[in-house]
Amino acid sequence: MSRRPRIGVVTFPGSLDDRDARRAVAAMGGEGVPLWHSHSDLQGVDAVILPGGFSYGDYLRTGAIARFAPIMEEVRTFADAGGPVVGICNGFQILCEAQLLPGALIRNRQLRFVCRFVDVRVETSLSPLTEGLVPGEVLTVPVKHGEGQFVAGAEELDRIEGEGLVVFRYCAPDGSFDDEHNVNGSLDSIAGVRNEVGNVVGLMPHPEHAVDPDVGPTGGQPMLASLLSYALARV
Amino acid sequence: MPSDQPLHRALGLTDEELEAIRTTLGREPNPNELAMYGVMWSEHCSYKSSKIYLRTLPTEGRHVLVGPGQDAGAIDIGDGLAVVFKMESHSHPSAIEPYQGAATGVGGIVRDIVAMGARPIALLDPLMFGPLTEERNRWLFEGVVAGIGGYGNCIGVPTVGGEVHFAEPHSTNPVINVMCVGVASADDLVTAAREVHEGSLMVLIGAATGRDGIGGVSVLASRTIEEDAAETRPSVQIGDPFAEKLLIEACLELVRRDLLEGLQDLGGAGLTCAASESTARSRMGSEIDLDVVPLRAPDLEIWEILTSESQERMLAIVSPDRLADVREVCTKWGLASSVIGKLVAGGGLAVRKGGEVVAQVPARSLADEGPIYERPARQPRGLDELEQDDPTFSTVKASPLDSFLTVLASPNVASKRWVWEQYDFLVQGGTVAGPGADAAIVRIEGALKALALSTDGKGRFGHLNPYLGAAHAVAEAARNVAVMGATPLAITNCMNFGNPERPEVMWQFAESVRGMADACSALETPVTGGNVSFYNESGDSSIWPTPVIGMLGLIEDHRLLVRPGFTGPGLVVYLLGETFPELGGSEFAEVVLGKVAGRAPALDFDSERALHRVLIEGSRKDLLASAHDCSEGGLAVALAESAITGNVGFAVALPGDVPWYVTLFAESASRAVVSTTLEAAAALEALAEEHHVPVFPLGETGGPRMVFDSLFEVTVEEARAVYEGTIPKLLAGEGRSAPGS
Amino acid sequence: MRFRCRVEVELKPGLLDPQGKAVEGSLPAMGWTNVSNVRIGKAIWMDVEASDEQTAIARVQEIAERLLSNPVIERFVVRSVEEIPRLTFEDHA
Amino acid sequence: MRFRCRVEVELKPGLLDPQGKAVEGSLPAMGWTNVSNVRIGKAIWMDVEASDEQTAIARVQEIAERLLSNPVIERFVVRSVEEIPRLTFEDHA
Ligand SMILES: Nc1ncnc2c1ncn2[C@@H]1O[C@H](COP(=O)(O)OP(=O)(O)O)[C@@H](O)[C@H]1O
Ligand SMILES: [Mg+2]
Repeated sequence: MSRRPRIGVVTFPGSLDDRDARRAVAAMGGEGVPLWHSHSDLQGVDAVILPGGFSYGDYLRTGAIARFAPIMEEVRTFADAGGPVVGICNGFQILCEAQLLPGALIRNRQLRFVCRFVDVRVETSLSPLTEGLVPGEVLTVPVKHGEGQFVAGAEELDRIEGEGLVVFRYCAPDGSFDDEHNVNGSLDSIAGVRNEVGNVVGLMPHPEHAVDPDVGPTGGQPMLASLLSYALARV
Repeated sequence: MPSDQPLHRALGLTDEELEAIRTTLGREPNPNELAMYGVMWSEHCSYKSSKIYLRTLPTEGRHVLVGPGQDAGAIDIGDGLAVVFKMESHSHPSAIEPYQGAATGVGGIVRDIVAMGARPIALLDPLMFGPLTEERNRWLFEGVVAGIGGYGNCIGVPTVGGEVHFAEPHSTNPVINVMCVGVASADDLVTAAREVHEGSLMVLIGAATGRDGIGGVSVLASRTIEEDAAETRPSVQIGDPFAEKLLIEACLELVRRDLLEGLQDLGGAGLTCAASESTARSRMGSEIDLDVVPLRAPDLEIWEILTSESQERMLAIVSPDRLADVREVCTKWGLASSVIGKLVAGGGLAVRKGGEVVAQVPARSLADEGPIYERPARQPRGLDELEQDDPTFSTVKASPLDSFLTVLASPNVASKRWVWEQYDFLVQGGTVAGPGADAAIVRIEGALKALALSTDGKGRFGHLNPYLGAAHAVAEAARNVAVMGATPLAITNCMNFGNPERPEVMWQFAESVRGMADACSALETPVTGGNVSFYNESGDSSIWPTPVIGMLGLIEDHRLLVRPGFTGPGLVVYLLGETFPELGGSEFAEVVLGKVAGRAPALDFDSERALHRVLIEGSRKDLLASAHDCSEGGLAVALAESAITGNVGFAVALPGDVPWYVTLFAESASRAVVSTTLEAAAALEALAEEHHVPVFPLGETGGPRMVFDSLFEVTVEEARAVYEGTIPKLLAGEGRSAPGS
Repeated sequence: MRFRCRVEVELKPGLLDPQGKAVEGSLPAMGWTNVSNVRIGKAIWMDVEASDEQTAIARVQEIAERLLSNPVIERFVVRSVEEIPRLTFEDHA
Repeated sequence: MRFRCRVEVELKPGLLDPQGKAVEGSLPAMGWTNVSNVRIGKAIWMDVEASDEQTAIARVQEIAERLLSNPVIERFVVRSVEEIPRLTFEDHA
């Protein structure tokens, strides 16, 4: 019987979905370990989640201030050593600001916050959230953000697409892409990307809010299940 | 401050009030003291015009832990848990700066909940605007919604419900109410009953004090808009939701670690209010030193420090031996904490600056002993004629289909998705049913128990008959909770009215309180708190008298909840409750007949309660596939919404002996559209009969179309396009008035 | 003629600027001391077709007043690029 | 000495500015034509204690590079008020 993977969830000032992430990890059979932004200690966790929220109020730019938190040095070292790191929503924004992931997230095309259940299509199995999943699979998960429009310069975008770094795209229920389902106007409908090595992944949708059938769709279950087994496999 | 009138009048005090202050002090008040009385004795803070009426509300019940009189009411929901909830208005600031006005409204009510030691778990936002065909109304609407989202989303409290109404009187006077709900372990509640000690410290936590919002809420909300225009403008505040989030976490940690003797938010009337209320509540006196208050601008005047409404501040009462721990918690959350004073023997509030006493008054005279007025009240002229002009038997030229589509496309009826998609309604993970349902269902962490929450105001009915308007608001709020299977427990409220110095407004207020009191007694939902917002008028335009009710209900097992959408084909559809020829004040009368007139529908409390029993028992016995209450737009809209939400059509037969527009659009109370499986149908009918609730089989669900007898039919898709499209289209400029007009 | 114009909008003095405050608060931990009074406003650029600079500026003034700012909490200044050549990014000139 | 400095940050030219586009799109309906190319950036002001202006500007340059802008999508210019006296609100000077 393998041990329960320990998944660290960082709380920055202004993090909001940190408890939700720990609860979801626990519901999926892992142990959610609270980590504090100003500590330089990952407590030996098997994977790190940077959760959603409004770190530092999202003032200036989303994620801009949080990326300087002491714990981010540890996260960078952990990531460089191949440790799995997942950024959800604000966590994704922080990882982009820290340049652990390519691209950037700007205000939604419609200039409004949007909270909605959306469909995303899995684009690659090469990430901690999609290891057991088949590209083409469609999952229903919520988004809730005001600044989730993924952008990158033209060359950078070519590289991201060329190297297969796109992990999720917003899509119609049948898996096709169109403008209507591109919930925030992201380039190429990009909802999540990974780094070159494949151990760091960020996404705007919230898998942690899609594991409990009592409160809605469960598209987050396979993502978090993948994270737990990915984290254990490394140990 | 204008110098062409005596200082006390410039501060909003009457000559008689000045006289009362002189009597209390036994001397002439100094300018600082006058400023303190000015804000504390303002309508907004003292409730001087409303108090005698509010006393008549029923406030007791077996679940009530804390009734009116504290930061928020509290209800016992069992298992050692208390639910704390309250509603407040921020209409006046929002009318001049919609984003910040609404945002700081959220911040204020959240701090009221935190001050009770409870974690805020839900927000609801009842809103009222003028028609979206006008540019200024769109600006207000978009700004207010963005502001509520901007603040609520950033502090991680889900906005799970609310309502939006549009009516011409709100063009100059939008109404912005926000309700916050929190949960605490009953032992943690920070109430007036806590023991405080002489020598305990007053610790100011959070933001520095600046010149923003000097006399803001209290002054803005105690005058009409045109008086405000020039002079009081800069009193809008800027919200800092990030600071609020830190303040919430720090305060809750202080409460959890039992480090506090008292906790109070700083809202309207700022430090003066917080200091005088905490002091009065402690039945002691206090000394505070303004030199210690962190300032954002070094040159703040004494009276400015005392009345500034700078946001994101709390005042804690701390025993000296706990101070170090308190400071440590504040530092952990990056917050400043300053010991600005202490409790002393006696009952005085002494304020020092630069070593000198700059104000010294009895704390209770500020907090509890404000003036009380019994203002003249008189029924408005023309009200009887307005009631006589009943639209129920007018000739209707529009076809049934056109009438239906017109009502469905009315912004009052149409989907509010454009609004609630801008709110994070999922954070904290407890939202079992969010916006779009009759009531929001928010589960208690780790339990099957869930709260059911709804807000309702009935401005049109109130305009015709303020007694009934208030009573209907209570009944509808309770019904919204009951259709989902929850038991209504208690209410909070926000009373939105015009200028109380006008006898007509005072009469409307008195009638509304009477209606609310009767309905709350009959439905056994005591009033645990609320807020009065007067002066919602400008020129000759006053808002309709609109008490907004915030209902708290409880469902023991959230898995039993019943949702409004038809869950599939082959279900039997029923109407529970009786339809009367009542089109007065209906949506149909307004948008199809162009009339806001007539008699508001009658309300029979026994029928209402009986309906609730059927709905609640029906849910417990699992007899209901769906349930949705009939309100604006009547039966037709209730059926359409059930179909659109469930994405399945229906065919219904309608009684032939009543005009179609009465059957389809009357807004008779105490009704619901429910559906059930064939197998459960007989049991449901029996249950209804047992409780003497009329039950009419209407037809069944299925297919892509909504078939209204032989009157008309329309596809669910087409209806959805109308229902969902209305507000986005109005905002995109379709149906706009020409620029410059 | 086309004039590139610039509106700068900021919160009125005396009002709290939460963004500026948060940025300022984060600087010391990043090793930057001796910085204070951080305020964050908007810089809005636009091209205006008009017969002369004065007309262009008047138009922008109007837009700033009605659309880009709320006088209750904000104030603004309008400049055309001719007036402030060294301020701009190279290709703005 | 204290220097009031100003950083202007804007999106790199090739990137779409959703806010600027929305403002531009709303202008004609409000009666303003002949306005194009609206871009919305940030104007960030701060006071810096330093021995001379050059040092102050160098410090702000560093802050702008690391914190105030994201090089992936933005660019910036730094000026001290001495350089742009006419640009500012009166009391900034
Ligand atoms: N319409 C009302 N119905 C019942 N109680 C009310 C009403 N309006 C105000 N109250 C009660 O009066 C007290 C003072 O209200 P308020 O000044 O809004 O509270 P706070 O001082 O916390 O801002 C509160 O306990 C409130 O619940
Ligand atoms: Mg309070």
